[in-house]
Amino acid sequence: MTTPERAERRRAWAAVAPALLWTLAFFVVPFAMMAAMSLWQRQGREVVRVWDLSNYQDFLSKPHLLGALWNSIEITVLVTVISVVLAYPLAWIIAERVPRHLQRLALALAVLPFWTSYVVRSYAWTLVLAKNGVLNQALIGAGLIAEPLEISATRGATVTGFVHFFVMLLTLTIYANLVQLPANYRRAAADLGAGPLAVFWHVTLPLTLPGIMVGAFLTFVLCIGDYITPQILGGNSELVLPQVIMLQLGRGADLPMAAALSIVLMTVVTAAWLACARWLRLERA
Amino acid sequence: MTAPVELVAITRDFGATRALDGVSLGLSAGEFAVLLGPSGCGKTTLLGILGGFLAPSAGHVLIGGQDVTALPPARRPTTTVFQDYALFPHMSVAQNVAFGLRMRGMRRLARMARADEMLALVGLQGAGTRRPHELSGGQRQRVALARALAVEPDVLLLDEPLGALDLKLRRQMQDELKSIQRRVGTTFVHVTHDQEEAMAIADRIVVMNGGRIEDEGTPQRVYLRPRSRFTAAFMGEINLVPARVGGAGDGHLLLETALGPVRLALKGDLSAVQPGARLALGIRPEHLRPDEAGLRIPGTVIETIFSGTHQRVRLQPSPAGPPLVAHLPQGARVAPGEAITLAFDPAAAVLLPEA
Amino acid sequence: MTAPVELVAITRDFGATRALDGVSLGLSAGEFAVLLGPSGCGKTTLLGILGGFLAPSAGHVLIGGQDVTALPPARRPTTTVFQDYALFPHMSVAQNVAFGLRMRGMRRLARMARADEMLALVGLQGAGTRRPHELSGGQRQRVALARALAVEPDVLLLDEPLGALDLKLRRQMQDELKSIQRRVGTTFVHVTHDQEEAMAIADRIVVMNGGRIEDEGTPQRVYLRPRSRFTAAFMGEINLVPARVGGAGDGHLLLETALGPVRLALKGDLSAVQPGARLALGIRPEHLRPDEAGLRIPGTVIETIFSGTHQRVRLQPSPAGPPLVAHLPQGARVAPGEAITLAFDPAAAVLLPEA
Amino acid sequence: EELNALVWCDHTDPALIEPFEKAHGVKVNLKEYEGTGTALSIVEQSRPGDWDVFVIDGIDVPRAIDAGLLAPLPVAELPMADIFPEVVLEGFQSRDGNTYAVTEKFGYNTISYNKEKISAEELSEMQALWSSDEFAGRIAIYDYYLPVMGMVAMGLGKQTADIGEGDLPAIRDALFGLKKNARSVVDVVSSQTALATGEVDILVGGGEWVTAILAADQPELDWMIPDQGAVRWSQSIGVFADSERKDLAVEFVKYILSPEGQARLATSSCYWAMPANAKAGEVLTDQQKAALRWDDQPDYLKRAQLYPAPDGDLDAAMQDAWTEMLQH
Amino acid sequence: MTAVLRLASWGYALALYGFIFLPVVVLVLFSFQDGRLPIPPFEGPTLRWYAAVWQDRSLTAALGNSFVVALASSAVSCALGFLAAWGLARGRLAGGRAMQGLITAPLTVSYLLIGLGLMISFNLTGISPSLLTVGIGHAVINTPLCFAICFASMGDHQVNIERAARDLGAREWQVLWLVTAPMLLPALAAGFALSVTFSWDEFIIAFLLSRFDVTLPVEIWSLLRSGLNPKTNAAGSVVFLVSVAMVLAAEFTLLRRRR
Ligand SMILES: Nc1ncnc2c1ncn2[C@@H]1O[C@H](COP(=O)(O)OP(=O)(O)OP(=O)(O)O)[C@@H](O)[C@H]1O
Ligand SMILES: Nc1ncnc2c1ncn2[C@@H]1O[C@H](COP(=O)(O)OP(=O)(O)OP(=O)(O)O)[C@@H](O)[C@H]1O
Ligand SMILES: NCCCCNCCCN
Ligand SMILES: [Mg+2]
Ligand SMILES: [Mg+2]
Repeated sequence: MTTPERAERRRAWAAVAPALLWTLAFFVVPFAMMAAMSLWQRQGREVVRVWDLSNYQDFLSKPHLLGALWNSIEITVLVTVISVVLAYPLAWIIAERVPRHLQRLALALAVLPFWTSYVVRSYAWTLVLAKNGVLNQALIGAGLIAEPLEISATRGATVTGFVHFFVMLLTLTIYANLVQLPANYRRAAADLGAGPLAVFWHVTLPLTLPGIMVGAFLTFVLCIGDYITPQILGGNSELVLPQVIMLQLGRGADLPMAAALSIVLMTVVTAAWLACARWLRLERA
Repeated sequence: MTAPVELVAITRDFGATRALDGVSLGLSAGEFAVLLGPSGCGKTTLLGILGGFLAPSAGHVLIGGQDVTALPPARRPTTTVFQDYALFPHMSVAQNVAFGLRMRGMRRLARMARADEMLALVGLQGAGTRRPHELSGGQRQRVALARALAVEPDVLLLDEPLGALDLKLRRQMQDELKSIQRRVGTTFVHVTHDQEEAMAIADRIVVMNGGRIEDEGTPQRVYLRPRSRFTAAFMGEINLVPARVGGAGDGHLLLETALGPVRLALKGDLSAVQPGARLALGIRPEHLRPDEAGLRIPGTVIETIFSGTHQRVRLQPSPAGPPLVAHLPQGARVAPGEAITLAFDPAAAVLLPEA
Repeated sequence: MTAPVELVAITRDFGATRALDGVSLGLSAGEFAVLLGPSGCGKTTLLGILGGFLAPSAGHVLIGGQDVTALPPARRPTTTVFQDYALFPHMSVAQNVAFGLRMRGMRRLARMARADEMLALVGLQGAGTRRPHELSGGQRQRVALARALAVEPDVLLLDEPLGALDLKLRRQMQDELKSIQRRVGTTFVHVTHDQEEAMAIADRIVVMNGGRIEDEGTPQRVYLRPRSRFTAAFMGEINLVPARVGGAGDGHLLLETALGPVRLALKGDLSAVQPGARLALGIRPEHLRPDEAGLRIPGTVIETIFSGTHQRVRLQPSPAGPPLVAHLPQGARVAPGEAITLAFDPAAAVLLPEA
Repeated sequence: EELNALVWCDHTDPALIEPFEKAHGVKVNLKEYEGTGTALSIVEQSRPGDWDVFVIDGIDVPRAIDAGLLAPLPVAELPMADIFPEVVLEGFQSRDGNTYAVTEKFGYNTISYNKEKISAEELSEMQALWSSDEFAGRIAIYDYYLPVMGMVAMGLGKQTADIGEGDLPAIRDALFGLKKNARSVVDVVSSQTALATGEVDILVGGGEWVTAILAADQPELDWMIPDQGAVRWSQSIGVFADSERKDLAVEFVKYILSPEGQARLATSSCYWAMPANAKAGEVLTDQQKAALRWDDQPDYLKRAQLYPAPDGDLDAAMQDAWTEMLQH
Repeated sequence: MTAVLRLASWGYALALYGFIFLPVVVLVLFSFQDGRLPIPPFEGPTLRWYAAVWQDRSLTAALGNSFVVALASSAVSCALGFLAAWGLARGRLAGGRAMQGLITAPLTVSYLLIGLGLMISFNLTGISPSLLTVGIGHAVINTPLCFAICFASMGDHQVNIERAARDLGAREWQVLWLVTAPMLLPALAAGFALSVTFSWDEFIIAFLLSRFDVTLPVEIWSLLRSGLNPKTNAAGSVVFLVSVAMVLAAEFTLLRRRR
C-alpha cells in the first residue's frame, strides 16, 4: 500500500535528485578527480599517473610555496579583521542613525561600487594608488605629504582592494543582522539601566555575533581563494596561494601540483569552517 | 519599591494618527492597575510613555511626585515586562535576572545571590543556569518578571505579559502575578485586552478606547455600573434596550422602553436627565431569570445553547424590541419556539447613553 | 453532499509515540461532531487520517459505507479547513474558492459563478477580487470555508478553524459555522481544545485524551454526566471530593465523604459497586449555592474573586477535606474569613472513579 | 569557416586580423597566452584538431616539434629569402629537411628607462642593477623568467646558451638583489604603465616592445643595451600537425609573413617589435621605423644573445628560482 | 556625549562612503581622459574611449556572452535549488541534513578550486571549454545559493497550503506549478537576481573554463593585459552603468510585485 507519507517521501526524493546528481557530477566528482590528480606527477613534459604524495612533499619542502600559504593566511586574516571592524560601525550607523525610510537608499549607496566589475574595481584601485595617482596627488596637493606614498604594488594595495570589496559585503550582512534584531532586547537593556555603550556591548554585539561570523567566514573563503586582486594590485612583490596555483597551471603546465596546492587551500578553508561551524547553521524560517 | 503615578493630559501623535488624546490618570502606590481595551486603542503607547520609550506629544508623567517626562528609560523608577519577554538569549536565566543589578554596578556574588532570591520569588528555584530557550512559555514569563523586579522598581509595567500563553497557563499565571504583586507591593500597570484577566487581577481597571479613557474603577464598578456603552459591551455580553425618559422625580426615573415602562431608582441628581431624552437600558444576560420578582418580560425562545454552567437562551420579547439574551440554569427546560416569561430587577440594570 | 463516517479501531504510531490507540467512532450523516481534547491528544492526527493526509498504522476509515483507507486526499469525499486557513496567497479570493472546481475541470465562467455563490453563503459577497492578505482573520476563515465547501464534500474536516481568532470574533464565527452547517447539511468534523466552543456548536462532543476517546455524547451529557475524571475536569471547573462507598441498595448509594455522608440516587445496576470502593464525588462550582435545600456544607471563605457574571469563591469546608470552589451570585456579600454555609443537590453531583 | 590560433597578444589586434578575415571570408578565433609553458598546457588540455595556428617562442620550437605538435610548412610558398638571416634560426625550426616554423617578429629583452630621470651611461653596467643602492625603488622587473634570467646570466658574464643548474645559485642571488631594488614585478601592460606613469624609471627585461608604442606620446621613454649585451627574443609561427584546416592555416601564415602582415604585426597594439621580413620596411612609415630603430639592427643583433632554452628539469628549476625571487 | 557620538558617527560614515566611492569615481572620471594615461592630471573630457569600446567587437560579443551565461545558468540554478529546497523542507528524508550539507557545500569552497576541479574533469573526460562549460561552472556556484534562499523561505505554514491544493484535487505538478512556485516567487526572484549578479561578475571560473567565447570579466582582463589606456575605464564604466540599470530594473519589478 502506498501511504500518503510514502508518496510524499517519493516526491521529495524526486525533487532533491536533480540537485544531488548535479552536485555529485559537477562538484563532488571534479573534487575527487582533482584529489586524484594531486597524487600524480609532472615529470618532464608529461603527467604520469604514479600515486604518491610527492607534490605535497614538494610543497612542504619548498619555502616559496609554503610562503605563499602563509602570505595567503596573513592577508586573509588581516583583510577579514579590518573589513569587519570597518563595516560594523557603518552598518550600525545605517541601521540605527539613518531614518528608516532612507535606510534602503543608504545601503544601496554603500554597495553601489559592487556593480562595477570585480576585475575593473581592482584595476581602478591601481589608478588610485599609483605613485602619481589620484590619492598621492590629492595628499601632496593638500600638503599632507611631501613624497608620494608607495602603496601600489605592495601588500598594502592588495589589502586595500580586498577591504574595499568586503566592507561592502559585510555592511550588507551586518546591517541585515542588526535590523532583524528585535528592538525589545535593546529596550529591555536600556530599561534595566544600560547606557548606549552598555546596550551595545552587552546586547547588540553578542546577538549579532553569529551574523558577523557568517560574514567573516564568507570573507575568508572569498578572500583566500581570490586571484584577481593580488595579481592586479600586489605587483608580484609576493605571491599568494591562488597566484602560485595559476602559475603551476600556466607557466609550469603542472596540473598535478596545481591540484595539490588546491587541496591545501581547501584544507585551510575547511579549518576555518570548522572554527566557525557553530555559527554557520542553515535554518528555515 | 513603590510609588504613585500621575499622568497629566497626555497626548501622543504618530504622524496623522492620534494614538493618545488627553489621557489623565492617577494611580496610588501599590495599586494593581489594568489598562484594558481593544487592539489599537493606545495601551502600548501609554505604557511606552510611562516607561520612557516614547515621549508624549503633550502632557506630563509624574512618578512618586517627580516629573519624569524627560528622563530616559534607564533613569526612571520603572521597569517593563515585554509581551515577547525579550529575555537575552545569550545569557543564562540568572544572568538575565541579574542584568539590571550589573548595570547598577552590583558585585557578581551579591547580584547572583539576589537573582536566586528573585527566581525563588517567581517559583523558579534552581533554574538559574539554564538558557531562556530551554524554558517553557510560562517559565520565561516568570524570568522576565524576576528580571524586571530585581532592580526594585517603584512601578512595574507589563505589556500583555500573558498574551502568548495558552488559556490554562494564563489563568494560573494571573493568580501568581496577583500574589507576587501583593508580596512586593510595587505599583503594577498591566496591559491586556482580555476582560476576564482584567477582572481576575485588577484593583482598578482602566478601560481605554480610541486613545481615551472610557471608564475606570474596581472590576465590580466597571462590570456592573459601566459609564459608557462601550465599557458595558466590552466587559461582557449585555442586552441594550432603547429607552426614552418619561419623567423623573422622587429619586426615580420613569423610562419608556420596548419592554414596557421601567421605574429606575437612581442616586444623585436627576435634574440633569431631560424628559424625552433617549437612552439605553443595559441588562446583563445573567440578570434575566425565569419567573422571578421584578419586571416581567414575556417572550418566545429563538434558540438555546448549552454552555456548561448555564444555558444561553435567545428570545424574542413579545411586547416589541430586539431579541434578548438570557443565561438560564442548566436545568431549565426550554426549547425553541416555546413561550417563556423572564424577569429582571431594575436595580441591576444600568442606564447608558443611547449611542 | 453528506455521508456517515465510521472509524474502525484506528491506531497510529509516529516512531515510538502512539498518537492514536484503537480509536473507533461512528458519526451519522449531517452530524456536527467536535473532537475535543488537550494539546497532543491526537486530534489533528485523527483528522489527518480522515482527510487522507496520514495513513493509519492499523484500522479502517469508512465514509458513506465505502472503505477509503487507501485513497489519497484528492480522491476522498472530504475537504479540510486548516487552522492557518492555508489560502493561496497569490490568488484572489474567488480564485481560491474556485481552485477545487478548476482542478475538476470546470470551465472558468461556471466556476467563477459558483465561487460567487459560495462567497455569498459565507457572507462575503463582492470580496472575490481581493487578495487573502487584504482580509481580516475572520474573513479569511470564511474564504477557507467557502473554498472547502465549493467542491461539495460529503464530510468537511475543520482543524481548530477558529484558533487564530480573538475571543469575540471566535464566538461570532461559531454561530455562523453552526448555521452554515445546518444549511448545507454536510457532516462536519471539527477539532478544538476550547470546551466552550465545543459546547456551543457540537451535536456530539468526542472527548479525546492520550490517543483514546475518553467520552462522547451531547454537550449536556458530557458536561453534566462525564464518564471520567478527565472529562469532568476538562469540560469545566469541578470540585472532586474523595468518597468511599458505605453501602448500596434501593436505587441509592451511600457514600462517606469528607463533607459527611451523601445519599445518591443512581439509575441502573448498583451491584457492581463494591462497598468500601474508593470513588470521587464531582460537584460543579455553580451547584454549590448559598443556603439552599440539599446537603449543607458549612465552611470559611478563603478568597473571593469578582468574575463578572458571578463571584468565584474559594472556601475551606469546616468538616474536613480540600478547599472547594463555588460560584456565587454577583450580589452575594461574602468576604475572606467569613463563615458561610453552602448546599448542593446530590442529584446534580456526579460519581467518578477515584483517579 | 573558423580558424583557431594560439597566439601572443600582439596578434589580437583587429587591425592585423580583420584584413585576413575579410579576404578569406573566415572568422579567426584567437586565444592568447604568455609563455610557452602556458601554451603547452593549453594544447594539452585540448582535443586533437582544436587548434590550427601556433605562435611560439623561437627557441621553444624544438619542444613543439618533439611533441609532434607542428606540421611541415610549404617553404616554397613562403618568403623565406626575405627574412633577416640573423633571425632565421634554422637549427631550431627545421628537422630532417622539413621546416616546422618561421620567425615572424623579434626584439630584445634589455633595459627600458626614462631618459629624463636617468642616463644611458648610468645603466651601462648591468651588475649595478642588483648590487647598487642607487636604483632602489626605481626598478620594475618584467615578469618572465627566461629573458630576465638570461640577462642576469649575461650580466654575470655567462652565455645564455650555456646556462646550467650550476649557474642558478649565482643567478638567484643576483635576482634577489634585483628584487630588493625593485618596486614591482610586472606583466607586459603593467610594465608599460609603470614606466609611463613614472612609477619606476627603469624596466629590467624591457626593450622596444615596451617603449616603441609610447614613442609618439612620451619620447622621454627609451631603451638601451648595456655593455654586457641583451637577450634577443623572437617569435615563430607554425601550423598544428592535427589541424583540420591546414590550407587555411597556411594561408594565415603566408599573410602574417607577407610585407603588409609583417608591418601590421610589427606595430600591433599590444607591443611593437621588429618584423622578421625585411620587405616590411617598404610598408612601414619612417616614423615607425625610427621607433623600431630599424637602422640600428645590425649592431644590436651583434650584441644580443638568444634566449636561454632550458630542458624540462632546468626549466622547472629556473621557474622555482623565479618564484623564490617573487617571494623574496 | 551624545553630540560627540553623533558627530563621530556622521564623520565616520562620510569617510567610509568616500573610501567606497573613491575607485568608482576615479574610474568614471578618467574614462573621459583626453590622453593615453588614466591618471592625473585630468586633460579634459572626450568620448573617444567610449567610441573605442563601442567599436571593439570582442568586447560587445563578450557582453552578449555574459548575458546568455548569466541568464541560463541562473535559470538552471533556480530550478535545481528550488526543487531541492522543496524536497528537503517538505519530505522528512533520512539523511536530509547530510544532503543539505552536500548541496550547500560549494558555498564554502573557493571559486578557483571549483573552476580548477571542473577544468581537470572536463579535461579528463574530453569536454572542450566553451560558454556551456562556463555556464555549468556558474550553476555549480549558484545552485547552493538559490537552494539556501528558497530553503530559508520554505515555512511550515506553506505545508498546509500545499495540502489544501492536494486536498482540492491538484496533482503534484499542479501543486508545484500553481501553488508552491508562485508562493515562493519572492525567494525565486531574489535567488535569480543574485545568481545573475554573481555570474555576471565571476572571473576565475569563466577564465578557466572558456576558450574563444569569453564572458565580460575575462575580456576585460585581457583588455587590461593588452595596453594601458582609458578604454579600460570606459569599458568598466559601461559595465557599471549596465549593472546598475539591471539592479534598478530588478528592484522596480520586485517592488511592484510586493505592492
Ligand atoms: N510607531 C508607530 N507609528 C505609527 N503609528 C503607531 C505607532 N505605534 C502605534 N501606532 C498607532 O497608534 C495607535 C495605538 O497603538 P498601540 O500600539 O498603543 O495600541 P494597543 O492598544 O497597544 O493595541 P494592541 O492591543 O494591538 O497592542 C494605533 O492606531 C497604532 O496604529
Ligand atoms: N509527524 C509526527 N511525527 C512524530 N510525532 C507526531 C507527528 N505528528 C504528531 N505527532 C505526535 O502525536 C501526538 C498527537 O499529535 P496531534 O498533532 O494529533 O495532537 P493534537 O491533539 O492535534 O494537538 P494540538 O491541539 O496541539 O494540535 C503528539 O504526541 C505528537 O507529538
Ligand atoms: N605576450 C607578451 C610578449 C611580449 C614580448 N616578450 C618578449 C619576450 C617573450 N618571450
Ligand atoms: Mg499593544
Ligand atoms: Mg492539532
